[in-house]
Parts: sequence; structure tokens; C-alpha cells
Amino acid sequence: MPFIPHTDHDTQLMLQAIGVDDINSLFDEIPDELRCGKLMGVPTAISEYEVGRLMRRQADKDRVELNFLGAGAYEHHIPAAVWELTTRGEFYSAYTPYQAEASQGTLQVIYEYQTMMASLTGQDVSNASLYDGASALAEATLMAVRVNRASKSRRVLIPQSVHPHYAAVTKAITASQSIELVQIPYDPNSGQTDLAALRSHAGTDITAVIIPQPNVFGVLEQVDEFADWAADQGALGIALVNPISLGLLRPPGEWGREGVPIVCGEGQPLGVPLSSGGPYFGFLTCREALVRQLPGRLVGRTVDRDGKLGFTLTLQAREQHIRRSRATSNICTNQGLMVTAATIYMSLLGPQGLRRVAAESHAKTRGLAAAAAMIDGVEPAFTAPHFHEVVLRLPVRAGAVIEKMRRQGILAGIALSSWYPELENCLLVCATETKTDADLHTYVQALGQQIEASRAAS
Amino acid sequence: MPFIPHTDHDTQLMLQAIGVDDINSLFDEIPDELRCGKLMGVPTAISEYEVGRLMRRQADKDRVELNFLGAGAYEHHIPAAVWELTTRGEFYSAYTPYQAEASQGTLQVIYEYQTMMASLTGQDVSNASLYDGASALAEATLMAVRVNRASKSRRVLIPQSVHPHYAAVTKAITASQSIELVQIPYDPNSGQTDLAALRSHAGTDITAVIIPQPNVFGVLEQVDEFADWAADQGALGIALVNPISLGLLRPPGEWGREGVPIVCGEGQPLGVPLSSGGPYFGFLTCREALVRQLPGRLVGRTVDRDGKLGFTLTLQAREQHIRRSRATSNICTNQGLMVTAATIYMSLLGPQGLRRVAAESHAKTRGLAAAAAMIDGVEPAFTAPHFHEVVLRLPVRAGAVIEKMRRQGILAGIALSSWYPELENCLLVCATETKTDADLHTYVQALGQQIEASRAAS
Amino acid sequence: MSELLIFERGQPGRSASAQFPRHESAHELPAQFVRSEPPLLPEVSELDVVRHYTRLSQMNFSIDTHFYPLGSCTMKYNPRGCNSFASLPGFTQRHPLAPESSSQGFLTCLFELQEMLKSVTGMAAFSLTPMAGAQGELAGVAMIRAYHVDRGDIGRTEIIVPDAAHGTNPATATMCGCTVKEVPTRADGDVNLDVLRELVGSQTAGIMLTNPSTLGVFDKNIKAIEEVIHAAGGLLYYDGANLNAILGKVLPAEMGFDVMHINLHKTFATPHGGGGPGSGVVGAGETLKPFLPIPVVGTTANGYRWLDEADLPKSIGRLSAFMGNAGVLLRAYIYMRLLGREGLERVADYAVLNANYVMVQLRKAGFDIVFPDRRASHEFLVTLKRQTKSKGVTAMDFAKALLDRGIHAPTTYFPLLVPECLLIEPTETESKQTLDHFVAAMTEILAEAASSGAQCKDAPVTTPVKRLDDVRAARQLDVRYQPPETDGGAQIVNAAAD
Amino acid sequence: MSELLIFERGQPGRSASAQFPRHESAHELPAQFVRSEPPLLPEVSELDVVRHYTRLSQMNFSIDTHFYPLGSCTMKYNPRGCNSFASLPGFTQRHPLAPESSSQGFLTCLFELQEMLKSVTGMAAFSLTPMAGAQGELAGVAMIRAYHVDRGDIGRTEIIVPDAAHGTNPATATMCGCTVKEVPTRADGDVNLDVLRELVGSQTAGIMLTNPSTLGVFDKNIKAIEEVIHAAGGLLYYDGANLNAILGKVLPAEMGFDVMHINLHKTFATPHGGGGPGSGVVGAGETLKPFLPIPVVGTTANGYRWLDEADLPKSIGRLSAFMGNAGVLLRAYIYMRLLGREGLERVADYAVLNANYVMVQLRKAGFDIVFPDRRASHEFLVTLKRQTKSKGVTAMDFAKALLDRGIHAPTTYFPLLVPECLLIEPTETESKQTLDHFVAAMTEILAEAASSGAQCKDAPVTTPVKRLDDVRAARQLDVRYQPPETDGGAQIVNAAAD
Ligand SMILES: Cc1ncc(COP(=O)(O)O)c(C=O)c1O
Ligand SMILES: Cc1ncc(COP(=O)(O)O)c(C=O)c1O
Repeated sequence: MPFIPHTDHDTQLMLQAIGVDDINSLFDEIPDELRCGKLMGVPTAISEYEVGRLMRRQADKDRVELNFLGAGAYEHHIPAAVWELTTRGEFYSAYTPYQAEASQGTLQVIYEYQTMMASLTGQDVSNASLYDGASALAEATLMAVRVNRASKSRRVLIPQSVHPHYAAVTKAITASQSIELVQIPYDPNSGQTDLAALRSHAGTDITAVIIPQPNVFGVLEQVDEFADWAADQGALGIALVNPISLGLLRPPGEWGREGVPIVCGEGQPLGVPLSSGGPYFGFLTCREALVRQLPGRLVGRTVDRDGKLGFTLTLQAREQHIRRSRATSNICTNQGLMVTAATIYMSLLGPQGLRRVAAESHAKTRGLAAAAAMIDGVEPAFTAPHFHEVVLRLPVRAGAVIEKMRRQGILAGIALSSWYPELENCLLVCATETKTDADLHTYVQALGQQIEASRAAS
Repeated sequence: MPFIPHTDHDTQLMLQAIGVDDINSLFDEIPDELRCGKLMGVPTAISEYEVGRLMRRQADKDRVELNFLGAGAYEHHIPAAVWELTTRGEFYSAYTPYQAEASQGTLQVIYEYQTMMASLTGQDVSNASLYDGASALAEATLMAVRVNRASKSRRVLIPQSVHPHYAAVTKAITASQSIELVQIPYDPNSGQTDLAALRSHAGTDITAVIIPQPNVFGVLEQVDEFADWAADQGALGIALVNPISLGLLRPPGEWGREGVPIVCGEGQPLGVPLSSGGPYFGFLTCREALVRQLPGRLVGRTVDRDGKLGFTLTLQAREQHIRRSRATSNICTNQGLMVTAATIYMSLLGPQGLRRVAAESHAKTRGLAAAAAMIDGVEPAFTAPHFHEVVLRLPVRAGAVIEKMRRQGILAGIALSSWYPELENCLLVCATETKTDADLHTYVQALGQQIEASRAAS
Repeated sequence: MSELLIFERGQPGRSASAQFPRHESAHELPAQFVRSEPPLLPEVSELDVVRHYTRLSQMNFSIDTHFYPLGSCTMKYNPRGCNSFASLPGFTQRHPLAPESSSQGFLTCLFELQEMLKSVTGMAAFSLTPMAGAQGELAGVAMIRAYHVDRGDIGRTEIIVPDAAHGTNPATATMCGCTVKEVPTRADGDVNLDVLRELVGSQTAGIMLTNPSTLGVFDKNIKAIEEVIHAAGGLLYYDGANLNAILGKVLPAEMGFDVMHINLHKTFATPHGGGGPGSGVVGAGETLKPFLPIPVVGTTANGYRWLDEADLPKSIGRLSAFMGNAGVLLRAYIYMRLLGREGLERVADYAVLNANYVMVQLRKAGFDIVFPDRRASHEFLVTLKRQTKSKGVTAMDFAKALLDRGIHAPTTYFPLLVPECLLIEPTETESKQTLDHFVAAMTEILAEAASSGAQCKDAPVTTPVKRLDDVRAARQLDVRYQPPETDGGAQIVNAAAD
Repeated sequence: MSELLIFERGQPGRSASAQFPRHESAHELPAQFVRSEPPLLPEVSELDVVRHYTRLSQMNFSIDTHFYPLGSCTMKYNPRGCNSFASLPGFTQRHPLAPESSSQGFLTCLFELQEMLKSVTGMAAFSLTPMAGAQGELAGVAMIRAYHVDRGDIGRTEIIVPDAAHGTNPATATMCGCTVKEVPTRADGDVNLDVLRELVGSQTAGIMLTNPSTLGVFDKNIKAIEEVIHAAGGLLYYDGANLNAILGKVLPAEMGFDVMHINLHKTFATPHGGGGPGSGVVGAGETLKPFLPIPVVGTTANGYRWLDEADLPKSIGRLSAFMGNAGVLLRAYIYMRLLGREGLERVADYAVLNANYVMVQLRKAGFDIVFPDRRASHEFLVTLKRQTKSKGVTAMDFAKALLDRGIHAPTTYFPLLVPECLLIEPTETESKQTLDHFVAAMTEILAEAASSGAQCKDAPVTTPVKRLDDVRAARQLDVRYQPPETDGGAQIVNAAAD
């Protein structure tokens, strides 16, 4: 019996001790009419060897050589040590550290993580993770609404330049709490949020303003103006950031005159593999004064009986297992293991490494954009500075080019028209530090070739 | 500086403490004329990411779909847990357990390993490993010569059916100790050692007799007759066995009337990947009375100050670091980590699993041989029963077929003519439990097709 | 055993430079965008990192090292093969927005997983996107609300929840804009039907229930509950956290549930990872199927594809940036293939055998079982009210005393309505020998508690730290390291009183 | 902390059956071939196995968890990337006898490794086949003998070895059928040249030497030694175990050595694995190149190929079934690529800096340095003769007291000629902070030893077991578990008195 250690002898002794004849008797409280038959929809067992072969076959089908996709999930070098350590059984197979004395390893990791994320984002406090970047934005929005009691409108401004999936998730999760999400358009030239459009909301009751940096186009927003305007309106700023970019970019805590008090985002770039979209982790940091409205777990340092420093879950009264229907969120299981990976990743990279990864990713994307722009008919769609993604406007349909380049082993980018119909022929491309100059060359060659071919065909 | 933690400040403080100006001064005892220049033959450093890409490219070049090679290295299913545990840092990065109290983990693993190997081979004592199967045979030979003081000839009979590389290694290692290796031919029909030829040495002074089971052709030898004859001659029997086969086959300790007192072989099949030939490990077990001539490390159970059971290296006086030029061997570093893997492998398989792996491998090879024999012109070269390898005689040159099947993603077997010129057109094939019926079918299809093609071409 | 913080191990200028890009290009970004102070990240060598986190890992209890009978959490063995195969490069390197044409391997696994989940629950369809149980609950309750609204029945905003329910249930209802009505538990552990009947009405959106409940008993009146709720126009949500107890015995759909989630990290053995990730896949019967969150995997002539807004216009929408915790889903898929139909059917058999065995043995040893006349499901409750009263030895003391015996504590003080309780769940992957060892340890502690109890109150003493001061942790909030120079003498003090 | 034997965890009939073939075909083998009794292997579940070996691993000191200044062993950090990339399926699944046409990736790495090794030693060619240092020595001495015999100079059967040499040196000479002549060390740590001159003659096959020596000093007279040996018609073997000290500073070939091995598991950071595997690649100058063991990687028009008997007819032959410890070679290759030329040159700089720093700090703390007037190479010797005499606190006591402070002991009682010695090798991958911690611990122990010494004699007390009875281990030999039923009341007793 795979994974069940009982010998027949054991089972007999146990049944005797209980005083029943067979295992089935232990289910005698279940009404007979509810008892089901065999689970015929599940195939019969196969051995680990057979499963391994099967999975290898499936995994091999999806392998791609060169990946230039971004849009919320980024390929970076993950040091070998990260997952060799993270998958150690003691991290991998532990539960939430409710028994602090038996979980100092996990707890200390989280405390270190909280320190790193707080500093990276320029805040005081970080929680111990949320599910992913999109749900973190939703939670940040709910938190901002709870915090900003002065505002009654529950109106939250969300730029159109926020990743459409993030906007959708925020909508789905906040929908039934009568929060109104108001979209702010982007400037079709710069690719930044149209500040004039934003300012047209001046004087109305606005609870919070979401500020993405970089935005979904990879473009850097005018975050200082953004933050100051929000503060002037009595609205809470919520920064949505890429954590790798913060190796190089100014942290939200320093945006504008006072900084932005709530920061969230997707943690995946920090040492978590692409993995088809998950498990990733959402991060959420804030100013000290807001901590009691922070959703999710929090680890604090304290002392034991002998005065020795140690770590424990703290401020649990915010959480569902204590405060139930009045908790700051329903979140229980979070993305702990990913936090472990990210903590190890950030330790290995350090401030210098993280800056280099950010700067190199930026440089590679610039290089790619410049080379692609040499192709007849290809041009950058936006003028504002970008981080490590760029939108290219092609002279042909982006979807067709993508499919053809895929056959050459290149994931060329994302056709933006499915999210932004007005951005016809636009391709969102990302190059990180993982791309060599030769890779960029391969990409641009292939792109030119396929555009040529598409034009010839049309 | 990759892997060097010194900051400039650290270095300065350290130099100051030592009282020198720079690091170079620490090499001032090396005569100037000996100081060398830069290591120009080594390329400049690349990052872990770059090395990873490079290695992936190289590794991908050598991937093959279906492998039917054996001849001393065997593909078996290796449970995922084996290497996840074995590469835990505490096993992976520890040294030889000289400080017993700080190495109870490694020591207990070895004690458990010794227990398993002794039982598997039907002996009393197992050492803690030798380099590989071939060098283990060499060490077993030297050991037998030391043990058998009654014999003066230093003549050791070695069947031709022993893997030729094993014979070569034994020769290279024992050469300078004036040991004479006498070859015994095999019977060209059965594939077993020609017992008549063996018996022709009766009455001469023979120090030891090597008995392979199965032999290099995968054929089962008449080990009882072999063992008894050796005992009758006052020669020590040395069994050379495949450890997986012992899940099913009678252990050397039970061969003939008294059993064979020294057993060695290649441990790779027990959970160690093929890895181009190493690291593997050699095992060596023996009767209790012979333990003082056993080469290599040995772990014993004892008690600590409080009477608590614990483990330690024992009988070290046999070893080079104590007895120096009079040691039983020069071996120091052995193949410890592989022993850890093998111990975990055997624990996961247990007696039942090991028997199944043996029986299934045997069955798959029988199935393959039977199906191949349906191809016109293909026949088994030998009549005696075999374990999980079989020699097929083809109607065309084996080398050509191998190269063609390789292009189809199949490693078809080994052309025996390079080792045994008389075995022209003979292919040594192995199928283990890792091969499905579909794989066997693929193999036989391809074989038939390529034989056809070769015939047509010639 | 204690370990400096990684920050304290570092030195300014030290680094693990093999992990960096070798060069750093100038960036030409306008200064206003650029960071002026580097973040407080460790400056350490690779050896520092490896040694530090290896040591920290050793400071954890885990399934791989200790028996972990944490009730409601189903801490069963996580087969190592699941990790290996889910970590194949083809899976880990796959971008979530890769074209479907280069995603067929992955989509095949997910589609088959959806099908298997339907089989083990009786539900009509599954969405794999929720990233933990609580998010599955959110999906389910949102679907219930969407269903009512879709029918124009907009006044249904009350969710009924048993008093024994897991905290995520009421918290979820609130997040979905509902009000929570608690229904009490009867002395025998079942839901109080009479009160339930009074609670329901035209405002009832639905009920959230787990069966067997968090009290470790199977509610025999489940069909009656169904009738009450459905008759009132509400729907039934099944909290699948306890599916381990009934796998192959009862299908939630046949108990009358309209929607449910499953904690794959419980029943389907994906690892808990020190707090996550999990997966809370959500299944629906025909009624609620149109409302499932997107994306869902569907079929086409050429293989598999994502179903999206266009295919599921009534969907409650998207709950994750991409499609949920894919890696967790793969682990569950592998696990189900390894166990197969027959293996899954055995799960409940042995989980329930183990729980009943331990319950009986503890009763014999003198422990007070909370529902002594009921069968244990896969877990059961012990109360130490008596010990607390007589010697002041609490459930927490028992928990800590277990740690000193190399056993992780059961869940303490949950459900909240049972005083001084331990919720004990052995799971099917633990052997009789381990259970006997646990019973012996509990018996020993009971004896200690019966004499002076002092030893229990001191426990744990073998762990890296002794009992921690939780009050101080909340009062003198210290949630991040601040290097001595910038410290100004104090951590964040008294930021919040809990 | 202690752990049952895996056998004791098992129960008859239990198994980890997901790991088996699901069926067992009948075998039809004649009964005489078939085993009647199953072997004594554990009968355990996968969880049993994982928990047991995880716990056992935690009972080890290792580089990844502890400072490990074990002299002569070069316990430096093993970069994790080396393990990951050497474990790529293309490498681990490659069969050793795969055709060269599907081996070009692997052969490329090995060929480049050979080339790099030539560069760091000055040797003319390398064979990668020896599986550890001792086998490299065997190769080298066999090559020296083969060379003499090839020239008809058959009387050369003596190998000169310094008294300080590692045990493998004399043991190897014996295995090669040579007699060993010991040359003594002078008070300053260098070889006694006068005695050496007397030892050589027409019987001299060669000398085995490591420089810096196992005493931790660089023999300044190496050129004089070379002259003596070469003039006498002998050859020089370089034991490359201490290469870490001179990487990029001196080439063994330029010191006059004709043949050498390198312990890749020391200088090139491949892991020690609790005792192995290692790799003892052997390099030769032009004189001995034809005698290198096979196989060696060579080039062809189409790529790389194995050179075999046919290419190297004078080879001493084959030392391993296939081509040695390929996986270890890949790790060394990766390591060298990661460090590059500049990184390798830094290795000796910082290894030597660390050793000299610790030596100086220990001297200041009151320890007796064996060669106080010499520079430390990458390691150095402390003697506790004085402490042993005055308080009976031995080198072993110091070693055990270090364990209680979370530091692995240095090498004790080696080289044998220095009484009560510790051979201390910090390696370049340890930080000043770690070294300072070590010095502080040593200083603390020294103070304890100076007072009563009792505490040192009790050490260790924090390890899973206290000091073990080695005498009993050898006298009452217990080298395998025997289950109680078949035990007959005793383990193998008194099989051998040591
Ligand atoms: C009964 C019950 N319901 C719901 C949950 C919530 O699941 P998750 O932690 O995955 O959000 C849990 C998990 O602790 C549970 O035990
Ligand atoms: C100086 C010296 N020579 C030779 C050896 C033998 O090397 P190995 O253990 O790899 O056989 C060692 C290793 O301990 C050593 O330190």
C-alpha cells in the first residue's frame, strides 16, 4: 500500500483495541444511503517510476529555448542554492509555525524576510506574504479602505496601466464590499498614466489611489506627482511595484513629499521559478501606524523564559483564527515556502547583486528595443523611460509573429491587443539579465524575418 | 570574489595582525625563481548563470531516449527520495567520520549499509566501500592472497567471462605484486565458464579463484561446482556479483558446500545513477575470520561514556593512516556518499522490492531476447540461463546496427567483438525493470528494421 | 542552538558574486527614478547563506523529522516524487502566458486533475485557480452570491456558519460582503437543527459546513440540514479541509452540497512549506458551475485550452494573476496518479483507523475524550479541562511537553468552543508504532500533570528557545531588524497593543 | 538525540511499494540459482525512510553547518551550483559505454578539464581516471616503475617518503611492490637533505613528496631535492593534496616533479560526501606521459574521443571499470569555470592569509606553534605537548571540547611525528569572523585546560553521543545488526583484538 505503513498484523491489533471487526465499521455513522461506490474517474495506481516517465513526457512537450515574456512573471537567474535549501524537508514539510518553539527556523526566516521587504520598499512593516501579486493588490485595496476612515466614498482610482489581470482580481475580490474602482486612462504617447485625467478627480472623495511602478507596459510612471496628488486629496497611496526594480529604483516610501504608505506586488522575480504562474507570493508592506489593518501573518521577535531572543507569530488578533468574521482578511495558508526562497535569494544577491540584476535587465531591454527598432516598420509604442519591458509596435499582426517565432523556439512576447484593443499590432517584450547579446541578436533576427514573411504573405 | 568572503577591511586587519604589508609577502618562503605567472590555460570566470547555460547545452547533447546498455552499469528506477536525502548538506559536505561524536549520522548510515550488504551477500562483515566494482575485485584479489598463506603460488584463476575491464583493472593494480592471473575460457555454447578447463588446473597451487555471477554475458555460472572445486583445491573463492541479482539469486555465502568467503562487486545498481561511469562504489564483504585482512573502512557499534550505543570507525590499525606501508590497502577516501544513496535505496526497496526489481529485469530481458529471436537471423549466442543481460548474435555487424539505432534514439547494446574477437556480430543487451513492453517492442522493431537495411546495403 | 540574523553575519562589501551579472551597464535613467540608498539586504558569502539557512532549517519540526498530529491540518507524508517531477524544467520554466500551442503537456495534467477531482467529489466541474482553502471559500461564497443576484434574488446576504467552524469560514463570508449567523453545536457534536431551522429565511444566502466537522465527528443529519437550507432557498458550501476522512466513502455532492473547495495541501499531500503554498481548488454542481472562477481548462479538437470570460460569461472572475498555484496542482496530480483509485480509497480507511485507535488508547490512558460516544473521523478532540482545574496544567502545557518528547503538538484551543482542547489528527501515513509512541508520551505527561505539573509548565526545554513571551511580542512590536547604527536605541516600541 | 536503526523501525510486510515494479513475473530460473531466505533489508515505509535519514543527517557536522578546519582535508565550501549542473539528466543518465557520437557534451567538459589542469600544474598531460588521491598515487608510482622497467632499469624498487608523509604515500609504495625508505624532517620542517643524499642510489625509483608538506611549511630546498633525486636516476612524485596553498603561485612541474595527482575533492571543492567520492586525477610531464592510465580524452577531426590501449601502448592500464568518478570531474570543471583564472589565483592568497592569521592569533593566545619561525602554508601545526604534560589535557581533549562549541575539530595526531598535535586548515572560504570565533573558542579551552582540565576531558556533551569507547569497538566487534530472534544473545564478540 503506497504510503500507508500498516501491516495486516498492525491493522488487526488496532481493530481489536478499538473493538470493531473491520475498518468499514468505523464508518458506521455515515448513513448508508450516502455511501458512494468506487472512484472510477481516477485511474488505477502506477509506480513512481511510471509517473516519472509520464511527467517527463508532459514536461518535455512544453520546453522552450528562449523566453521573452514578462507581463507579471519574469525569468531571472535563480542561484542553485536557493531551492536546494528551500526544499530541505524541514522547511518543505513543516506547517505554519503555530508552535513557535518548534518552528524557530521558519519564524526567523520570515523575520528576516520582513526586514528585507520593508527596507526594499521603504516601509516599516512587512507581512509574511499573501497569495500573489494580484491578490496582494486586492488586499492592499481593502486595507486602504479600512485605514482611510476619513473617506466615505470607498472609491479607489486604478490606472489603466495596471496589469489587466491585477485589475480583474482586485475587482473580483473587492466586488461584494461595495468598493468602486475607477479607471484612469494612460497617455497614448508616453505610456504613462494621464495625470490630467487623474487630476480631473480632484476635490472628490477618493479613498485610495493605486500607483504602479513600472506599469504593465514596462513604463516608469511619474510617481512623485502621483503620490503627492493622492496625499493632497486625502487619499491613501498604494504602490504596486516590481521588487527587482527596487534594486535600482526609488522605493515607494520615498515617493513624493511623504512617501506612499502601502506597498504591494508580486514576489516571484525574487528567486521563484516561472512555474506556469504559481506558486508565487504577494508581498505587502506598510507604515508602522497601519500595522493593525495589515492582513496576513506577522512574525515578531521577543524573548523566552531565560531572556533569550526568539521569534513568534504576533498580532494574531488581526487574523481569522482569532477574530473570525472581523478579521483583516480570511487568509490563512499563505505562500511560506516561496518566502523562504525569496529570503535566500535576496541574501545571495545582496544590495549589489540586486542592483546589478535590475540594471542589467533594464539594459538588455533597452538593447533589444533599439535593435528591434532598426527593423523596418518596428517602433517603440511609448516614449517614457521603461524598466525591463517595452512595447513594440509592429507593422503586422503581433499574434501571427508570435506563433511563428514560437516554432523557432522563441517566445516573442505578448500581443497586447487582447487586453488593449487600441494597441493593435503591439507586442510586449521583456529581456532580463538572463539574455545574452547573442540571444538579443537571435530574437531580432527572427523578428525581422517573420515580419518580412508576414508582409510577403499579406 | 566568488566564494571568498573577505572584505578589503578584513584583509587589512588580518595582514596587520600577521605583521605583513600584503598577501604576497606570505609567500616569501617560495624561491623567487619558482614563482609562476598567470594561469592562462584557464578561461576567465563566468557567473553561475552562464555556467548553468553552458552545462545545460553540453548535457542536452548527450541525452538519449532508450538505453539498453549494461555491461557493468545498469539503469534502474531510483526513487526520488534517494538523492533528495543523499545530497542534504550534512551528508554531502561532511568529511570522513574521524570525529565520531560529530559524525553519528554518517557512521550509522554505514553501519546499516554494512548490515545490508553482509546479509545480501551471505557474509558476516562488509567494509564501508571501495572505489568501484573493478577496483573492488582487485582489492579482493590482494586480500585473498594475504589471507591464503597456505598457498605460495600467488596464482589466481580468473574466468574469461569476467568483464574485461575488471580483468584489466585487476591486472593493473595487482601487477607489481607478482600475482599471476590465469584466464579460464568460457564454453562457446553455454556462455558459462568451461569447468573442464577449470578442472585441468586441479592439483596445482592455486591461491584464489574468481567466480562471477552473472558473468559479463549475463549468463549464470555453475557457482556451486565452481565454489566446491575451489575449496577442494585449497583456493579461496572470490565471488563477483551484481547486487540487484541477489534480490533473487542465491548469495555467495551459500554457494557450494561451504559458501564463498569473499564477495565483491559494483554497487552502482543500488540507487546510483549511470553518470558516465562514476562515482559508483565497490563493495567487499567477507567471513568474520578474514576481517583483519579486509581493506577499507569499517564502522563498529560501541557505547559512549554513559553506556549509550554509538558508532565509530574501528579496526583502523588495518588502514594506511595507522599502519602506513603495512596497511591492507592504500585506500583512504572511498565512495561514502554513494553508500548513503545505496543504503537509502535498499531501505526503500526492502527485500520484496529488490526481488521484484531483479525478477522484472530478468523477465524483461527474457522477453526482449525472445522477441528479438523472431527476427530472421537473430539468435541468442548462449544457451545457459541468464539474469538481465543477453548476447544476441546478429546476421550483420553489430557496430553498424548500434550506430543506426542510436540515430533513432536507442542505445542498442554493446558490440562484443571489441572485447571478444570470436564473438563477431554479437550484441550484449540489457533490459531492466525500467523498460515497458512498449519499449521492448520499439527496440525489436528498430533492430529488425536496421538489420534489414544493413543486409540490403551489403 | 541559536543563530545570528543573516544581517549580523554580513560585512559591508561582502557578496556571493558568482550569483551576479558580471557587469553592470550604466542605466541612463533620470535621477528622480533612481534609488539613493541601497536597501538593507545581507552582505554575505554563499557559504554564509548556505550555513545559515541549513542551520535554521534544523530548528524546525516537520513531517520529515517528527510526528506532527496537528488536527485539521492533515500533516501526512509528502511523497518526494511529487516534488521531483513537479520540478522538471519543462514545468518550472514554463511562462504562465506561454501560448497554448506550447502548453499541452501542462494542460493535459491540469485537465486530468479536474476530471479526477470531479470523481472524488461528485461535483460537475472544477476550477483550479484558488490558491488556498480560504480563497476557495471566497470563490464559493462569491459564486453563491452571484447565483442569487443572477436570479434577481438580491436580498440573500446571510451566511450560516457553525460555531465550531474554522475561522476562515466567517472571515470569508465577511469578505464577500455577507453577514455571519452562527449555528450552535449540540452536545453530541452535530449541528443544532432546531436552531438552524430558526435561522434560515429569505435572507439566507447559504451555509458553510465541513463534514466531518472540525470537532472530528460526521454529522449524521447532513441530509436534514440540506433540506432545511435548500428549502429556504439557500445553497450549501462544503469546506473540503476534512476530505481526508471520507475519500471514497461519501461524495460531497451526494450529501447535497452545491459548491466546495478542497485543500490539496491536506488531502492530496502537497507540502505545507512552513505555512504555504496550498491550493483551494473549487468544485461546483450544475447549479453553480457557470459561476466558477476563470480560467478553467477545457478541450478543443487539437487538445486543451483555457476557458476564459468569453466561455464563462457568468464567472465570478479572476482570483489570481495567472491560474493559481500550478506547482501545487502538479504535485496533487502526481500524488493521485501514485495512489490511484484504490490508494485514494484506502486513505480514509487508514486515516480513520489511526484516529479511532489513538482515541481509544488515550481514553484507556485516562484522557477525557470530548465526544466519547462518537466515532472519531480522521481526527478527534481531547479536553484537558479537568487537568487545568485540578493542577493548572493547560492544553498549552501538554502541547509544549510533547515538543520535549520529539512530537509536534496537536492543534490547541481549536475549535474555540471546546475548553482546553487538543485536536488530534494522526493521518494515514503514520504507523502503529509511531501512534503507540505518541500515546505513551501523552500518558507520561498525564502522569506528570497529575503529580506536580511543574515539569509540564517548564516545557519545552529541549527546543532552541524555551517558552516565548507572546505578550511582549505584541506589546513591544519588533518585526524587523534594525542595524545598531541606525537603531537609535530601540526597536519599534509599543506601536500597537494587541 | 538518538535514532533507532532503520531495521528496528520496520515491521514484517511493510514496504514503500510505490517504488516497486507493480507486478512480479515468474522467473523460471532453476531452483539451484534462487535465493531461499530473503536478505535482511529494512521493511519500512517511505516516510520511515525519509524521517530516519533526515534525522541521521542532522547528527553530522559538515561544512554546510559548521566550521570544519580539518588540516590536510581542505574543507572548503562546495558551491551548490556544481551539484545542480553536474546532476543534469543528460549527465546522470549517460551510460559509460555510450557511443562517442552521443557523448560529445560530456567529452568536451572532460577535455577542457584536462587542459585546465595542465595549466595549473605545468604538467604535459592528465588522465582523469583515478578515483581518489590514493589511487592517483598508485597510478603515479606505477608509472614511475613502468618507466624504469621500460628502460630496462629493473632494480629500482625503492620509494623515498618523508616521515611526515600522509599514510597513503607509504601504503601506495607497498601496493606498487616497492620498499619504502623514510627520510626524516629537520627541526625547521624541511626535509633532511643530508640524509636524503645518503638514501638515494641505483635502487631509487623515486620520491613521493608534497610541498607544502603535511607539516604546513613550504620546503625551500625543493630544487636541491630535485637535483639529488634526478641525479640518482629517480623520479619525483608530487602528492597534490596541498595544491590549495600554491595554486597560481608555483607549478609542480617547475619544482621538478615528473608526475603528480590532485585531490579534486580538496583543491577543487568537490564535496567529501562523508568519506567520498573524490578524484585523484594524475598528471605527467613529458617523460611519464606515455605511461598514464587509460582512458584519456583526445581530439579527432569530428570532436573528442577516448584514447585507449591502442593509442597509449605503454599505459599502466586501466584503474577503474569505466573512466573514474565522472560526476566529481564535472563538479571540478564547473568549479574552475566559476572561479576562472583570477579566482583560482585568489584561492591560495586567501587560504594562506587565513592560515597565517589564525596561526598568529593562536600564538598570541598562548598556543605552541610547531614551526613558529615559518610561514604557515594553507595549514599549520599546534602542539599541546605542554598541556598534556601539565594537566593531562591532550590534543584529543581539545578536539572534543571544540565540538561542544559547534566547531569541527582540526586533524589530530597527524603527522604522527609531532606529539599531541592539531593540524589546522581554515581554507579560503571562511571569513575573518568565523576565524575569530575559532580563536576565541580555542582560547577558552586553553584557559579551561590551564585550570582543571576536567571540563575538556568530559567533552563532548552536546553531541548525540558522548565520548565513545573505541577500544570496546575493536575488541567486541559489532559491525552489523543482528535482529534479536537470530541473535543468540550476542553480537560477534572478540572476533579480533586490535
Ligand atoms: C477546516 C478548515 N477550513 C478551512 C481552512 C483554510 O484553508 P487554508 O489554510 O488553505 O486557507 C483550514 C485550514 O487550516 C481548515 O482546517
Ligand atoms: C597529504 C595527503 N595525501 C594523500 C591523501 C589521500 O587522498 P585520498 O583520501 O583522496 O585518497 C590525502 C587525503 O587525505 C592527503 O591529505
